[in-house]
Amino acid sequence: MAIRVLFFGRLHEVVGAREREIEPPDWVDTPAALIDWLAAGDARIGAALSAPSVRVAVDQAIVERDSPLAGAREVAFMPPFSGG
Amino acid sequence: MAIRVLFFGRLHEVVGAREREIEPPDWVDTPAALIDWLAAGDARIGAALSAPSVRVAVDQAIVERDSPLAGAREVAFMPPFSGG
Amino acid sequence: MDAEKVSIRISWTPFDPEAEAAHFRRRCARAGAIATFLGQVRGENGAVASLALEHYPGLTEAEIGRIAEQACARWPLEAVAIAHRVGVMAPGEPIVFVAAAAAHRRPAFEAVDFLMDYLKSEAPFWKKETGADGSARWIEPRAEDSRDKARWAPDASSQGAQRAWRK
Amino acid sequence: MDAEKVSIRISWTPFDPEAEAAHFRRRCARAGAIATFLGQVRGENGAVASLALEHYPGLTEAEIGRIAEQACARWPLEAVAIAHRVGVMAPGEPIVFVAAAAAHRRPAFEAVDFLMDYLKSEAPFWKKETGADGSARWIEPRAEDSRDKARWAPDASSQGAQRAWRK
Repeated sequence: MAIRVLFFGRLHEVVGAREREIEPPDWVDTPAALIDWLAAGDARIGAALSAPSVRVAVDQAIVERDSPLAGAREVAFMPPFSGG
Repeated sequence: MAIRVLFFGRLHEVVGAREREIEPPDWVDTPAALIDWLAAGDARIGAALSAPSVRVAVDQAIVERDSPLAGAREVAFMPPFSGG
Repeated sequence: MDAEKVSIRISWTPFDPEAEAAHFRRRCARAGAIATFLGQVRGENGAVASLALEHYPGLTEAEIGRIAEQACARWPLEAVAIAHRVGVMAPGEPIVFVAAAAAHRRPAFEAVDFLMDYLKSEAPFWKKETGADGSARWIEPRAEDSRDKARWAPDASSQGAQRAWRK
Repeated sequence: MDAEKVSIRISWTPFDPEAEAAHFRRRCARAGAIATFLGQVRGENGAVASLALEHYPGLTEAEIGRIAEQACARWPLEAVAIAHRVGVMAPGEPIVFVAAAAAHRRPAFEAVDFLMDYLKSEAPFWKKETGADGSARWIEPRAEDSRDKARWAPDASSQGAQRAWRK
Protein backbone atom coordinates (compact mmCIF):
# COMPACT_ATOMS: atom_id res chain seq x y z
CA MET A 1 0.00 0.00 0.00
CA ALA A 2 1.20 3.53 -0.71
CA ILE A 3 2.74 5.51 2.10
CA ARG A 4 3.05 9.28 2.18
CA VAL A 5 6.43 10.25 3.61
CA LEU A 6 6.94 13.80 4.93
CA PHE A 7 10.27 15.55 5.42
CA PHE A 8 10.21 18.62 7.65
CA GLY A 9 12.61 21.46 8.28
CA ARG A 10 16.13 21.00 6.95
CA LEU A 11 15.35 17.37 6.03
CA HIS A 12 13.26 18.44 3.05
CA GLU A 13 16.31 20.24 1.71
CA VAL A 14 18.51 17.17 2.19
CA VAL A 15 15.96 14.86 0.58
CA GLY A 16 14.99 17.38 -2.08
CA ALA A 17 11.26 17.04 -1.43
CA ARG A 18 8.72 17.95 1.24
CA GLU A 19 6.85 14.72 0.63
CA ARG A 20 6.98 11.53 -1.37
CA GLU A 21 4.42 8.91 -2.24
CA ILE A 22 6.15 5.56 -1.98
CA GLU A 23 5.35 1.86 -2.22
CA PRO A 24 8.12 0.16 -0.30
CA PRO A 25 8.82 -3.59 -0.42
CA ASP A 26 7.59 -5.89 2.35
CA TRP A 27 10.88 -5.93 4.30
CA VAL A 28 10.31 -2.22 5.08
CA ASP A 29 8.38 -2.94 8.28
CA THR A 30 9.77 -0.26 10.66
CA PRO A 31 10.82 3.40 10.34
CA ALA A 32 14.45 2.22 10.62
CA ALA A 33 13.98 -0.08 7.61
CA LEU A 34 12.23 2.73 5.75
CA ILE A 35 15.28 4.94 6.31
CA ASP A 36 17.53 2.22 4.87
CA TRP A 37 15.29 1.88 1.84
CA LEU A 38 14.95 5.67 1.27
CA ALA A 39 18.71 6.12 1.71
CA ALA A 40 19.69 3.40 -0.80
CA GLY A 41 22.16 5.05 -3.10
CA ASP A 42 22.33 8.32 -1.13
CA ALA A 43 24.42 8.14 2.05
CA ARG A 44 23.62 11.78 2.82
CA ILE A 45 19.90 11.04 3.10
CA GLY A 46 20.66 8.00 5.24
CA ALA A 47 22.82 10.03 7.61
CA ALA A 48 20.29 12.89 7.86
CA LEU A 49 17.28 10.66 8.57
CA SER A 50 19.23 8.43 10.99
CA ALA A 51 20.50 11.29 13.16
CA PRO A 52 19.43 10.59 16.77
CA SER A 53 17.90 14.07 17.00
CA VAL A 54 15.38 13.23 14.23
CA ARG A 55 11.98 12.16 15.51
CA VAL A 56 9.66 9.89 13.57
CA ALA A 57 5.86 10.04 13.48
CA VAL A 58 3.68 7.30 12.05
CA ASP A 59 0.13 8.36 11.25
CA GLN A 60 0.63 11.50 13.36
CA ALA A 61 1.91 9.70 16.47
CA ILE A 62 5.55 10.04 17.52
CA VAL A 63 7.09 6.55 17.67
CA GLU A 64 10.40 4.74 18.05
CA ARG A 65 12.34 3.71 14.96
CA ASP A 66 11.70 0.02 15.60
CA SER A 67 7.91 0.36 15.89
CA PRO A 68 5.86 -1.61 13.37
CA LEU A 69 4.97 0.18 10.17
CA ALA A 70 2.22 -2.22 9.09
CA GLY A 71 -0.79 -0.36 7.73
CA ALA A 72 0.84 3.07 8.03
CA ARG A 73 -0.49 5.75 5.64
CA GLU A 74 1.80 8.59 6.65
CA VAL A 75 5.34 8.65 8.02
CA ALA A 76 7.07 11.89 8.98
CA PHE A 77 10.73 12.62 9.65
CA MET A 78 11.19 15.58 11.94
CA PRO A 79 14.46 17.31 12.83
CA PRO A 80 14.71 19.05 16.23
CA PHE A 81 11.70 21.26 16.89
CA SER A 82 12.12 24.99 17.22
CA GLY A 83 8.80 26.55 18.04
CA GLY A 84 7.89 29.47 20.25
CA MET B 1 6.32 74.65 62.68
CA ALA B 2 3.20 72.77 61.61
CA ILE B 3 3.53 69.16 60.51
CA ARG B 4 1.03 67.30 58.40
CA VAL B 5 0.60 63.75 59.71
CA LEU B 6 -0.92 61.08 57.44
CA PHE B 7 -2.51 57.82 58.57
CA PHE B 8 -2.94 55.17 55.89
CA GLY B 9 -4.94 51.98 55.63
CA ARG B 10 -6.38 50.66 58.87
CA LEU B 11 -4.45 53.30 60.86
CA HIS B 12 -6.81 56.04 59.73
CA GLU B 13 -9.65 54.08 61.26
CA VAL B 14 -7.78 53.65 64.55
CA VAL B 15 -6.80 57.32 64.71
CA GLY B 16 -10.14 58.50 63.37
CA ALA B 17 -8.61 60.72 60.69
CA ARG B 18 -6.72 60.38 57.43
CA GLU B 19 -4.59 63.38 58.27
CA ARG B 20 -3.92 65.90 61.02
CA GLU B 21 -2.20 69.26 61.08
CA ILE B 22 -0.19 69.38 64.31
CA GLU B 23 2.27 71.65 66.11
CA PRO B 24 4.13 69.36 68.46
CA PRO B 25 6.38 70.59 71.29
CA ASP B 26 10.17 70.71 70.89
CA TRP B 27 10.82 67.35 72.56
CA VAL B 28 9.05 65.65 69.64
CA ASP B 29 12.23 65.26 67.60
CA THR B 30 11.83 61.73 66.14
CA PRO B 31 8.93 59.68 64.75
CA ALA B 32 9.08 57.60 67.96
CA ALA B 33 8.58 60.74 70.07
CA LEU B 34 5.79 61.84 67.73
CA ILE B 35 4.02 58.53 68.37
CA ASP B 36 4.30 59.08 72.14
CA TRP B 37 2.87 62.57 71.77
CA LEU B 38 0.02 61.51 69.40
CA ALA B 39 -0.83 58.58 71.66
CA ALA B 40 -1.03 60.61 74.86
CA GLY B 41 -4.35 59.70 76.40
CA ASP B 42 -5.14 56.96 73.83
CA ALA B 43 -3.24 53.71 74.33
CA ARG B 44 -4.92 52.20 71.29
CA ILE B 45 -3.39 54.80 68.98
CA GLY B 46 -0.01 54.29 70.67
CA ALA B 47 -0.15 50.55 70.14
CA ALA B 48 -1.31 50.85 66.52
CA LEU B 49 1.37 53.35 65.50
CA SER B 50 4.14 51.54 67.42
CA ALA B 51 3.49 48.13 65.84
CA PRO B 52 6.77 46.92 64.28
CA SER B 53 4.97 46.31 60.98
CA VAL B 54 4.12 50.02 60.65
CA ARG B 55 6.54 51.95 58.42
CA VAL B 56 7.19 55.66 58.83
CA ALA B 57 7.89 58.16 56.06
CA VAL B 58 9.20 61.67 56.68
CA ASP B 59 8.75 64.05 53.75
CA GLN B 60 8.05 61.06 51.49
CA ALA B 61 11.16 59.08 52.43
CA ILE B 62 10.85 55.89 54.46
CA VAL B 63 12.92 56.28 57.66
CA GLU B 64 13.65 54.62 60.99
CA ARG B 65 11.70 55.69 64.06
CA ASP B 66 14.73 57.31 65.65
CA SER B 67 15.57 59.49 62.63
CA PRO B 68 15.56 63.25 63.23
CA LEU B 69 12.29 65.03 62.63
CA ALA B 70 13.76 68.54 62.50
CA GLY B 71 12.25 70.57 59.69
CA ALA B 72 9.82 67.83 58.64
CA ARG B 73 6.64 69.04 56.87
CA GLU B 74 4.94 65.67 56.40
CA VAL B 75 5.05 62.44 58.41
CA ALA B 76 3.19 59.32 57.31
CA PHE B 77 2.33 56.18 59.25
CA MET B 78 1.91 53.19 56.98
CA PRO B 79 0.63 49.73 57.95
CA PRO B 80 1.85 46.72 55.89
CA PHE B 81 1.55 47.37 52.18
CA SER B 82 -0.78 45.28 50.07
CA GLY B 83 -0.48 46.29 46.45
CA GLY B 84 -0.65 44.29 43.24
CA MET C 1 15.57 56.30 36.92
CA ASP C 2 15.76 55.24 33.32
CA ALA C 3 12.73 57.26 32.26
CA GLU C 4 12.85 56.04 28.68
CA LYS C 5 12.63 52.43 29.76
CA VAL C 6 10.15 52.67 32.60
CA SER C 7 6.52 53.78 32.48
CA ILE C 8 4.47 54.04 35.68
CA ARG C 9 0.80 54.95 35.85
CA ILE C 10 -1.54 55.20 38.83
CA SER C 11 -5.15 55.41 37.73
CA TRP C 12 -8.29 56.40 39.62
CA THR C 13 -10.45 55.17 36.77
CA PRO C 14 -10.61 51.69 35.19
CA PHE C 15 -7.80 51.03 32.74
CA ASP C 16 -7.88 48.82 29.67
CA PRO C 17 -5.15 46.15 29.96
CA GLU C 18 -5.08 45.52 26.22
CA ALA C 19 -4.67 49.23 25.52
CA GLU C 20 -1.74 49.25 27.98
CA ALA C 21 -0.31 46.15 26.29
CA ALA C 22 -0.69 47.62 22.80
CA HIS C 23 0.96 50.86 23.87
CA PHE C 24 3.80 48.92 25.50
CA ARG C 25 4.31 46.78 22.41
CA ARG C 26 4.64 49.87 20.23
CA ARG C 27 7.42 51.06 22.54
CA CYS C 28 9.40 47.84 22.09
CA ALA C 29 8.66 46.45 18.66
CA ARG C 30 12.21 45.15 18.43
CA ALA C 31 12.04 43.06 21.61
CA GLY C 32 11.88 39.32 21.06
CA ALA C 33 10.01 38.67 24.31
CA ILE C 34 7.24 40.45 26.19
CA ALA C 35 5.88 39.01 29.43
CA THR C 36 2.87 40.54 31.15
CA PHE C 37 0.84 40.06 34.27
CA LEU C 38 -2.69 41.27 34.90
CA GLY C 39 -4.29 41.17 38.34
CA GLN C 40 -8.09 41.40 38.51
CA VAL C 41 -10.40 41.82 41.49
CA ARG C 42 -11.53 38.37 42.61
CA GLY C 43 -15.22 38.17 43.35
CA GLU C 44 -14.81 34.93 45.30
CA ASN C 45 -18.09 33.63 43.89
CA GLY C 46 -20.11 36.62 44.97
CA ALA C 47 -18.62 36.92 48.49
CA VAL C 48 -16.77 40.12 47.58
CA ALA C 49 -18.77 43.23 46.69
CA SER C 50 -15.90 45.66 46.12
CA LEU C 51 -12.25 46.37 46.73
CA ALA C 52 -10.94 49.81 47.73
CA LEU C 53 -7.29 50.61 47.12
CA GLU C 54 -5.56 53.62 48.61
CA HIS C 55 -2.05 54.84 47.97
CA TYR C 56 0.34 57.60 49.05
CA PRO C 57 0.53 59.95 46.05
CA GLY C 58 4.14 60.80 45.33
CA LEU C 59 5.74 58.14 47.51
CA THR C 60 3.91 55.33 45.71
CA GLU C 61 5.20 56.42 42.30
CA ALA C 62 8.70 56.89 43.74
CA GLU C 63 8.76 53.46 45.36
CA ILE C 64 7.45 51.77 42.20
CA GLY C 65 10.18 53.63 40.31
CA ARG C 66 12.80 52.20 42.68
CA ILE C 67 11.40 48.69 42.20
CA ALA C 68 11.46 49.09 38.41
CA GLU C 69 15.02 50.39 38.60
CA GLN C 70 16.06 47.31 40.55
CA ALA C 71 14.52 45.12 37.84
CA CYS C 72 16.35 47.06 35.11
CA ALA C 73 19.64 46.67 36.98
CA ARG C 74 19.10 42.96 37.42
CA TRP C 75 17.90 41.90 33.97
CA PRO C 76 18.71 43.16 30.46
CA LEU C 77 15.30 44.74 29.87
CA GLU C 78 14.30 46.89 26.95
CA ALA C 79 11.24 48.35 28.68
CA VAL C 80 9.03 48.02 31.74
CA ALA C 81 5.46 49.24 32.25
CA ILE C 82 3.44 49.27 35.44
CA ALA C 83 -0.17 50.43 35.66
CA HIS C 84 -1.91 50.30 39.03
CA ARG C 85 -5.50 51.09 39.82
CA VAL C 86 -6.57 52.93 42.98
CA GLY C 87 -10.06 53.78 44.26
CA VAL C 88 -13.07 51.52 44.50
CA MET C 89 -13.25 48.53 42.14
CA ALA C 90 -15.83 45.86 41.34
CA PRO C 91 -15.01 42.16 40.92
CA GLY C 92 -13.45 41.46 37.53
CA GLU C 93 -11.91 44.93 37.20
CA PRO C 94 -8.17 45.15 36.50
CA ILE C 95 -6.03 46.15 39.51
CA VAL C 96 -2.50 45.92 38.20
CA PHE C 97 -0.80 45.40 34.86
CA VAL C 98 2.93 44.75 34.58
CA ALA C 99 4.88 44.24 31.36
CA ALA C 100 8.57 43.62 30.69
CA ALA C 101 10.31 43.38 27.32
CA ALA C 102 13.68 41.78 26.64
CA ALA C 103 15.53 40.11 23.81
CA HIS C 104 14.84 36.65 25.25
CA ARG C 105 12.08 35.18 27.36
CA ARG C 106 13.74 34.33 30.68
CA PRO C 107 14.65 37.88 31.71
CA ALA C 108 11.18 39.07 30.67
CA PHE C 109 9.46 36.36 32.77
CA GLU C 110 11.68 36.83 35.77
CA ALA C 111 11.36 40.61 35.74
CA VAL C 112 7.54 40.49 35.73
CA ASP C 113 7.55 37.88 38.49
CA PHE C 114 9.97 40.02 40.54
CA LEU C 115 8.00 43.22 39.91
CA MET C 116 4.78 41.62 41.12
CA ASP C 117 6.39 40.25 44.27
CA TYR C 118 7.77 43.69 45.09
CA LEU C 119 4.61 45.60 44.18
CA LYS C 120 2.73 43.36 46.61
CA SER C 121 4.87 44.21 49.60
CA GLU C 122 7.14 47.17 48.84
CA ALA C 123 4.86 49.72 47.21
CA PRO C 124 2.62 51.85 49.46
CA PHE C 125 -0.86 50.55 48.60
CA TRP C 126 -3.55 49.44 51.02
CA LYS C 127 -6.50 47.24 50.13
CA LYS C 128 -9.84 47.05 51.86
CA GLU C 129 -12.33 44.43 50.81
CA THR C 130 -16.06 44.88 51.30
CA GLY C 131 -18.08 41.69 51.41
CA ALA C 132 -21.50 41.12 49.88
CA ASP C 133 -22.77 41.16 53.49
CA GLY C 134 -21.39 44.67 54.02
CA SER C 135 -18.48 43.57 56.24
CA ALA C 136 -15.15 45.24 55.51
CA ARG C 137 -11.60 44.07 56.15
CA TRP C 138 -8.13 45.38 55.46
CA ILE C 139 -6.02 42.97 53.48
CA GLU C 140 -2.50 42.38 54.72
CA PRO C 141 0.29 40.50 52.96
CA ARG C 142 0.11 36.73 53.27
CA ALA C 143 3.05 34.61 54.48
CA GLU C 144 3.22 33.38 50.89
CA ASP C 145 3.97 36.90 49.68
CA SER C 146 7.06 37.13 51.91
CA ARG C 147 8.22 33.72 50.77
CA ASP C 148 7.76 34.76 47.15
CA LYS C 149 9.78 37.92 47.71
CA ALA C 150 12.53 36.04 49.56
CA ARG C 151 13.27 34.15 46.33
CA TRP C 152 14.93 37.30 44.99
CA ALA C 153 17.35 37.79 47.88
CA PRO C 154 21.02 37.68 46.82
CA ASP C 155 21.64 34.42 48.70
CA ALA C 156 18.38 32.68 47.78
CA SER C 157 18.89 29.27 46.25
CA SER C 158 15.97 29.58 43.86
CA GLN C 159 16.53 29.39 40.15
CA GLY C 160 15.23 32.90 39.66
CA ALA C 161 17.88 34.38 41.86
CA GLN C 162 20.71 32.10 40.81
CA ARG C 163 20.86 33.18 37.23
CA ALA C 164 23.14 36.07 36.54
CA TRP C 165 21.95 38.22 33.67
CA ARG C 166 24.39 40.49 32.00
CA LYS C 167 23.38 43.58 30.10
CA MET D 1 -8.38 17.41 26.59
CA ASP D 2 -10.25 19.98 28.60
CA ALA D 3 -11.60 21.79 25.56
CA GLU D 4 -13.39 24.41 27.61
CA LYS D 5 -10.18 25.47 29.31
CA VAL D 6 -7.75 25.26 26.42
CA SER D 7 -7.74 27.25 23.20
CA ILE D 8 -5.15 26.55 20.48
CA ARG D 9 -4.81 28.47 17.25
CA ILE D 10 -2.29 28.11 14.42
CA SER D 11 -2.39 31.08 12.10
CA TRP D 12 -0.98 31.57 8.60
CA THR D 13 -1.70 35.28 8.80
CA PRO D 14 -0.48 37.86 11.35
CA PHE D 15 -2.43 37.77 14.59
CA ASP D 16 -3.13 40.65 16.94
CA PRO D 17 -1.79 39.81 20.43
CA GLU D 18 -4.05 42.32 22.15
CA ALA D 19 -7.11 40.89 20.40
CA GLU D 20 -6.05 37.43 21.64
CA ALA D 21 -5.54 38.86 25.13
CA ALA D 22 -8.91 40.61 25.14
CA HIS D 23 -10.66 37.47 23.96
CA PHE D 24 -8.87 35.43 26.62
CA ARG D 25 -9.77 37.90 29.35
CA ARG D 26 -13.45 37.69 28.45
CA ARG D 27 -13.22 33.93 28.90
CA CYS D 28 -11.85 34.27 32.43
CA ALA D 29 -13.21 37.46 33.95
CA ARG D 30 -13.33 35.79 37.35
CA ALA D 31 -9.63 34.85 37.42
CA GLY D 32 -7.50 36.91 39.78
CA ALA D 33 -4.35 36.43 37.74
CA ILE D 34 -3.55 36.36 34.04
CA ALA D 35 0.02 35.90 32.86
CA THR D 36 0.94 36.18 29.18
CA PHE D 37 3.94 35.82 26.95
CA LEU D 38 4.40 37.25 23.48
CA GLY D 39 7.28 36.25 21.22
CA GLN D 40 8.13 38.57 18.33
CA VAL D 41 10.50 38.09 15.40
CA ARG D 42 13.86 39.64 16.32
CA GLY D 43 15.36 41.74 13.57
CA GLU D 44 18.81 41.65 15.19
CA ASN D 45 19.43 45.25 14.13
CA GLY D 46 18.68 44.64 10.49
CA ALA D 47 20.64 41.37 10.19
CA VAL D 48 17.44 39.34 9.84
CA ALA D 49 15.20 39.85 6.81
CA SER D 50 12.53 37.26 7.56
CA LEU D 51 11.64 34.16 9.52
CA ALA D 52 9.78 31.20 8.00
CA LEU D 53 7.97 28.81 10.32
CA GLU D 54 6.66 25.48 9.19
CA HIS D 55 4.57 23.00 11.17
CA TYR D 56 2.96 19.58 10.81
CA PRO D 57 -0.77 20.26 10.52
CA GLY D 58 -2.68 17.95 12.81
CA LEU D 59 0.27 16.71 14.85
CA THR D 60 1.27 20.22 15.89
CA GLU D 61 -2.18 21.00 17.29
CA ALA D 62 -2.27 17.59 19.00
CA GLU D 63 1.14 18.03 20.61
CA ILE D 64 0.30 21.56 21.79
CA GLY D 65 -2.90 20.10 23.23
CA ARG D 66 -0.86 17.53 25.15
CA ILE D 67 1.44 20.25 26.49
CA ALA D 68 -1.54 22.37 27.57
CA GLU D 69 -3.10 19.33 29.24
CA GLN D 70 0.10 18.77 31.22
CA ALA D 71 -0.02 22.38 32.39
CA CYS D 72 -3.67 22.02 33.42
CA ALA D 73 -2.84 18.85 35.36
CA ARG D 74 0.07 20.53 37.11
CA TRP D 75 -1.41 23.90 38.08
CA PRO D 76 -4.94 24.97 39.08
CA LEU D 77 -5.62 26.91 35.88
CA GLU D 78 -8.91 28.45 34.84
CA ALA D 79 -7.93 28.80 31.19
CA VAL D 80 -5.03 28.52 28.78
CA ALA D 81 -4.64 30.05 25.30
CA ILE D 82 -1.93 29.43 22.76
CA ALA D 83 -1.71 31.18 19.40
CA HIS D 84 1.18 30.34 17.10
CA ARG D 85 2.04 31.88 13.78
CA VAL D 86 3.33 29.87 10.82
CA GLY D 87 4.47 31.02 7.38
CA VAL D 88 6.83 33.86 6.53
CA MET D 89 7.18 36.70 9.03
CA ALA D 90 8.97 40.05 9.10
CA PRO D 91 10.94 41.35 12.11
CA GLY D 92 8.63 42.70 14.80
CA GLU D 93 5.73 40.38 13.90
CA PRO D 94 4.23 38.22 16.66
CA ILE D 95 5.22 34.55 16.54
CA VAL D 96 3.64 33.11 19.65
CA PHE D 97 1.18 34.25 22.31
CA VAL D 98 0.57 32.23 25.46
CA ALA D 99 -1.83 33.13 28.27
CA ALA D 100 -2.74 31.35 31.50
CA ALA D 101 -5.39 32.37 34.03
CA ALA D 102 -5.58 31.24 37.65
CA ALA D 103 -6.92 32.46 40.98
CA HIS D 104 -3.43 33.53 42.10
CA ARG D 105 -0.33 34.70 40.32
CA ARG D 106 2.23 31.93 40.89
CA PRO D 107 0.40 29.16 39.01
CA ALA D 108 -0.34 31.59 36.15
CA PHE D 109 3.34 32.61 35.89
CA GLU D 110 4.66 29.09 36.15
CA ALA D 111 2.21 27.70 33.62
CA VAL D 112 3.15 30.30 30.97
CA ASP D 113 6.85 29.72 31.64
CA PHE D 114 6.33 25.94 31.35
CA LEU D 115 4.21 26.26 28.19
CA MET D 116 6.87 28.34 26.47
CA ASP D 117 9.67 25.93 27.39
CA TYR D 118 7.65 23.03 25.98
CA LEU D 119 6.45 24.87 22.86
CA LYS D 120 10.11 25.60 22.07
CA SER D 121 11.19 21.99 22.06
CA GLU D 122 8.16 19.67 22.13
CA ALA D 123 5.84 21.09 19.48
CA PRO D 124 6.54 20.28 15.81
CA PHE D 125 7.59 23.66 14.44
CA TRP D 126 10.69 24.45 12.38
CA LYS D 127 12.19 27.89 11.92
CA LYS D 128 14.31 29.13 9.08
CA GLU D 129 15.85 32.55 9.27
CA THR D 130 16.78 34.52 6.16
CA GLY D 131 19.43 37.18 6.63
CA ALA D 132 19.51 40.62 5.07
CA ASP D 133 22.34 39.24 2.92
CA GLY D 134 20.10 36.47 1.55
CA SER D 135 21.73 33.67 3.56
CA ALA D 136 19.33 31.20 5.16
CA ARG D 137 19.75 28.95 8.20
CA TRP D 138 17.59 26.51 10.10
CA ILE D 139 17.28 27.37 13.77
CA GLU D 140 17.74 24.52 16.21
CA PRO D 141 17.08 24.56 19.95
CA ARG D 142 19.84 26.11 22.04
CA ALA D 143 21.43 24.31 24.99
CA GLU D 144 19.64 26.94 27.11
CA ASP D 145 16.28 25.66 25.88
CA SER D 146 17.01 22.14 27.17
CA ARG D 147 18.19 23.54 30.49
CA ASP D 148 15.01 25.60 30.74
CA LYS D 149 12.86 22.57 30.05
CA ALA D 150 14.80 20.42 32.54
CA ARG D 151 13.58 22.73 35.33
CA TRP D 152 10.15 21.09 35.03
CA ALA D 153 11.34 17.50 35.50
CA PRO D 154 9.79 15.80 38.54
CA ASP D 155 13.14 15.65 40.36
CA ALA D 156 14.37 19.12 39.43
CA SER D 157 15.36 21.17 42.44
CA SER D 158 14.11 24.45 40.99
CA GLN D 159 11.42 26.35 42.78
CA GLY D 160 9.12 26.04 39.79
CA ALA D 161 9.09 22.28 40.03
CA GLN D 162 9.15 22.03 43.82
CA ARG D 163 5.85 23.67 44.48
CA ALA D 164 2.90 21.39 44.60
CA TRP D 165 -0.30 23.01 43.41
CA ARG D 166 -3.58 21.55 44.34
CA LYS D 167 -6.71 22.03 42.32
